[in-house]
Amino acid sequence: MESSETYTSDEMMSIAAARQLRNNQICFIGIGLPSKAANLARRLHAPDLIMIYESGTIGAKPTRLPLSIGDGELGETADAIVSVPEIFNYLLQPGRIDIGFLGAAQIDKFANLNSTVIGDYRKPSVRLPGAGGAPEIAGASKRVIVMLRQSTKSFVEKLPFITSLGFGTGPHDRKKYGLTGSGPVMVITDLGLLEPDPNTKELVLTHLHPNIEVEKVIESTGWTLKVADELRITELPSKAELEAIRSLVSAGS
Amino acid sequence: MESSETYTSDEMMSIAAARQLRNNQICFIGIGLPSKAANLARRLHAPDLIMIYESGTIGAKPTRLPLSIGDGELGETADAIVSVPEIFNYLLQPGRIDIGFLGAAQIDKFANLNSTVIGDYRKPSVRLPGAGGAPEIAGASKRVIVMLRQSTKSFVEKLPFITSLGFGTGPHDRKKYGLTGSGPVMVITDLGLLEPDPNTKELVLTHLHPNIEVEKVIESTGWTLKVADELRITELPSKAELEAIRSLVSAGS
Amino acid sequence: MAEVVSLQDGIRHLLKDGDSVALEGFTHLIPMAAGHEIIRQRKRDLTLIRLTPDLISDQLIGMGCVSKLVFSWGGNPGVGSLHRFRDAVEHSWPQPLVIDEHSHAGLTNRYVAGASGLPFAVMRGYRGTGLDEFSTTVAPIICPFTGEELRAVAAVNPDLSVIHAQRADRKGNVQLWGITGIQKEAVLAGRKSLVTVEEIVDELDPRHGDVILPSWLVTAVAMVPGGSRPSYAAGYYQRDNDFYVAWDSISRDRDTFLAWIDENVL
Amino acid sequence: MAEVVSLQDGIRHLLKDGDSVALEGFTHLIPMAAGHEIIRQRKRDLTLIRLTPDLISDQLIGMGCVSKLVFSWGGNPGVGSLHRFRDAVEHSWPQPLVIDEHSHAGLTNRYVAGASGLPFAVMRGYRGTGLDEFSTTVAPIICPFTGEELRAVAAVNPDLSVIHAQRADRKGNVQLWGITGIQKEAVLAGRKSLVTVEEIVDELDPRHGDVILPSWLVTAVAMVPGGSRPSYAAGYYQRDNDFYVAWDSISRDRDTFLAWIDENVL
Repeated sequence: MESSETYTSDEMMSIAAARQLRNNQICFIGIGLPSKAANLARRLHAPDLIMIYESGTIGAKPTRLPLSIGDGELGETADAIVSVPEIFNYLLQPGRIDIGFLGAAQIDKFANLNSTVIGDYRKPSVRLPGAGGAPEIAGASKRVIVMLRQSTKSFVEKLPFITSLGFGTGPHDRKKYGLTGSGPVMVITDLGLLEPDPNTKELVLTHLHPNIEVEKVIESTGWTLKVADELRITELPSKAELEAIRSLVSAGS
Repeated sequence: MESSETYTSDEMMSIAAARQLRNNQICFIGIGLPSKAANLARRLHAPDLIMIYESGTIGAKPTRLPLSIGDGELGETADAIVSVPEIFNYLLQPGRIDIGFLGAAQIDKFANLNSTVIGDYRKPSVRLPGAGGAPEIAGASKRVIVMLRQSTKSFVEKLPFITSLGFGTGPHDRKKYGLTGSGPVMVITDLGLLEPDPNTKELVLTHLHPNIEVEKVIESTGWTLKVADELRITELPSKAELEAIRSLVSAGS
Repeated sequence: MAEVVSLQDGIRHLLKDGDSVALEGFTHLIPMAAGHEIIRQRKRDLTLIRLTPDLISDQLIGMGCVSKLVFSWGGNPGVGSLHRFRDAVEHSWPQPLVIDEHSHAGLTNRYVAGASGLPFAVMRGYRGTGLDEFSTTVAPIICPFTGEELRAVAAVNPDLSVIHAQRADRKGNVQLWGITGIQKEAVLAGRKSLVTVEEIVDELDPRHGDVILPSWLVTAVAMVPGGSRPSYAAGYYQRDNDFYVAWDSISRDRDTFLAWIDENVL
Repeated sequence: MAEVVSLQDGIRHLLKDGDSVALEGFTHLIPMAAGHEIIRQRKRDLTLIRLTPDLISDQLIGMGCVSKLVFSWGGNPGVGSLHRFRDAVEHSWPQPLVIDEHSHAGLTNRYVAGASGLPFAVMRGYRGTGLDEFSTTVAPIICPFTGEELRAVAAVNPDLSVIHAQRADRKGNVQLWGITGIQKEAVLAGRKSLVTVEEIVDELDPRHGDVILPSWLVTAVAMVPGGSRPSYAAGYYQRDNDFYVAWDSISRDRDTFLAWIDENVL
């Protein structure tokens, strides 16, 4: 199966992510890859996707891809702007968000996320930006979708720091820690899709993107990756999808 | 000393109360007598008195006396309207209010207030409206001024119910209960003014309104009223004060 | 997404006997018509939640719809007592009324906790008062950082929250402005919500000071012009202060009250 | 009542070495000019409090004004790392930087508690994360009604809170609109506050979605047109996204950074 057009692995990742979103869903959007995917979905099959950014905008309809989660166009096109306390306390915390859509620097096999440090917290080799809205998005959204590029540096056996809890050490930790949402349902990478095993909650490779070998995914994972018995192939990007993603102009450019 | 004009005891009370307010003070206004006195002060010596009503209006400048604390004109003339949570949590609770201005059905010698019930709480002979904003206004305002008509029914030895704490049982209770404001500084009645003794916090009659005998005040008090050594006479209502109070048109009329 | 319904259907489908129901509106935008519909549908055993139970609460209590009242100030603003409320508390007429009584700040924070998905909120207050003694939804709490004693108030999450607003669009987005009180928190604290509106329009053009409740936060919207009378709706009609004054004599006597309801509500 | 001052006098009189200072603005209305004035006045040993430390924080940290950072996301939005922040944390340049790190929700609630005159706020969060382990301003708290374990976050009350707004009137009433983030809470949590504004006008005509900070809640107002650049001020100028991108290379190298500050700030 060959695409009639060439595309990049990042385009494939964004398109695969956009496909997961449904019209009228309420999505809490992290900046970066999730924001791009959500805005792509809005241009394709989900024009009434309701995007919530942590800066306080509800239902923004930007024409360009925002560089920051507080860009002017988000405010100008929003159904409503509320304060940051309202976003977190009134909208996120009570479980009103359908999809929490997150990126991260690192992930482990239970879909816990690190965006804080590489190395020791008190003396890090790389200091990352930190948590932002992620911990509570991961905790309180009804479902969580994660996007990050797959490599042994990003898919690691043990996180140096848990910024946002996926499933902790297995199927019981979310309950133990009082998290109200059901946690990650999918991890979308540039190589394929991973989903938690319904019983163990360990991530399992369920889809390969077109032309990606399963060995490549296994090699790009810092733990012994489980692969689904029925490994499926992601549908190729359509002409419409590629046109839409290429017409997404960043506000910064 | 005779007034050139006649006036009612209620007018004297409102005028005496209005005189206690200073321009630019931030006043949290209870409905009824306090609202009338504050609006009178605005028309006299305190045009920039900042009135806060618990409905959420800040700096309202009504032309008529509001019937309710949420009258339309309060909203229309306010510097800002905020939500009720903001009024109580952001403005009152942190101690930003200079004067909490309260009425009540009953008061005791330590300026505790009852606006809840007459009789037993679980089987009251008279069910009053209840607390409203009063307990926290009494607790958190920098200073509290109370207005109520004086009689043995309203000035009682023991309250059936403490709705709002004045000084509890003496000088230490506000601290014990963690109240941040300094409590009542004056009780204004139709007969005179009472102020707490600086040491014991028991109310002492410090001013008689003109033509009121001290015996009348003592008889109208349900406990053995302390009288200041230097009992002073309230200044007579001026022509301007009487004109102003008579020009206050109620919104309900 | 909010469904646009008739008031009759909204109350019929969203409220059942025994439910807790918040009716909010602070002097302004009181959902009077919704209260009347509850009376007409003869709902029973309701827990009524309202900061300032006023005429509509008096009517619901007097008609025997309410077995429990959660409130913080039960009077006729600027006029005096609520006679039906008093009759219920003092003489159990037409039936006993259980009360859960708070200060405005306390009940406000109970809504805030409910809207925030928390089981309680923290505040300064209650200590040293009778309210602290009698309420089962207030409890001591100690600051883990300073050791200071404060008060926790239990979240309130009504089965149904009802408010009145100026407008909604056809998708069910709601817009209200003027004094908006505790209405946003009441709707967000409710397990379900019903918003009556003066009108349903194609587009909600911006109004200064407006509060927008996006359609996905509201269960149902019903168009009820004048649905707040004798309260008021800024931009639509004024408060009928005369009626508030008249209510004192209408409500003072049981028979006069029943006759008024019979003529004006049923 | 707020005093109208020059930016220079405002920073000089309201902020002293060793103070805690909040600079808030969520992408929009970031008080950049005030930050530059802090650099020019060579304030030292500050505790900088900011949800989203970005360019202005990078500059303050790189110039050695800050000994402690209280924050929840320290990056260049949409671009990448803050190199001066990283250099301070990773290599203690120009001096060690103590951090008190939170999630947005956590630091937001710390401001809410501070604005509310409470020693702490309650929230769901932190449990199971590294933030719970390392922060001394997060603690377990048990709901007295349900027994559920939640988290308390300590109030933050900056010695000075600085924000940028569109306008003030001559009495010092402040008006801001657009994305207003956590600014109201930051000002209310501050022991003192300084608001820089695009302009001072005779009358604040209503703007849709505006937040009004009455003069009596603000310590000082300073007129600083363009005071938010390269951030933006809705209604006045756009975000200079190119500069945010350019900052990555300006800030990556210590000498390039110092040269830029020398040329553009000092």
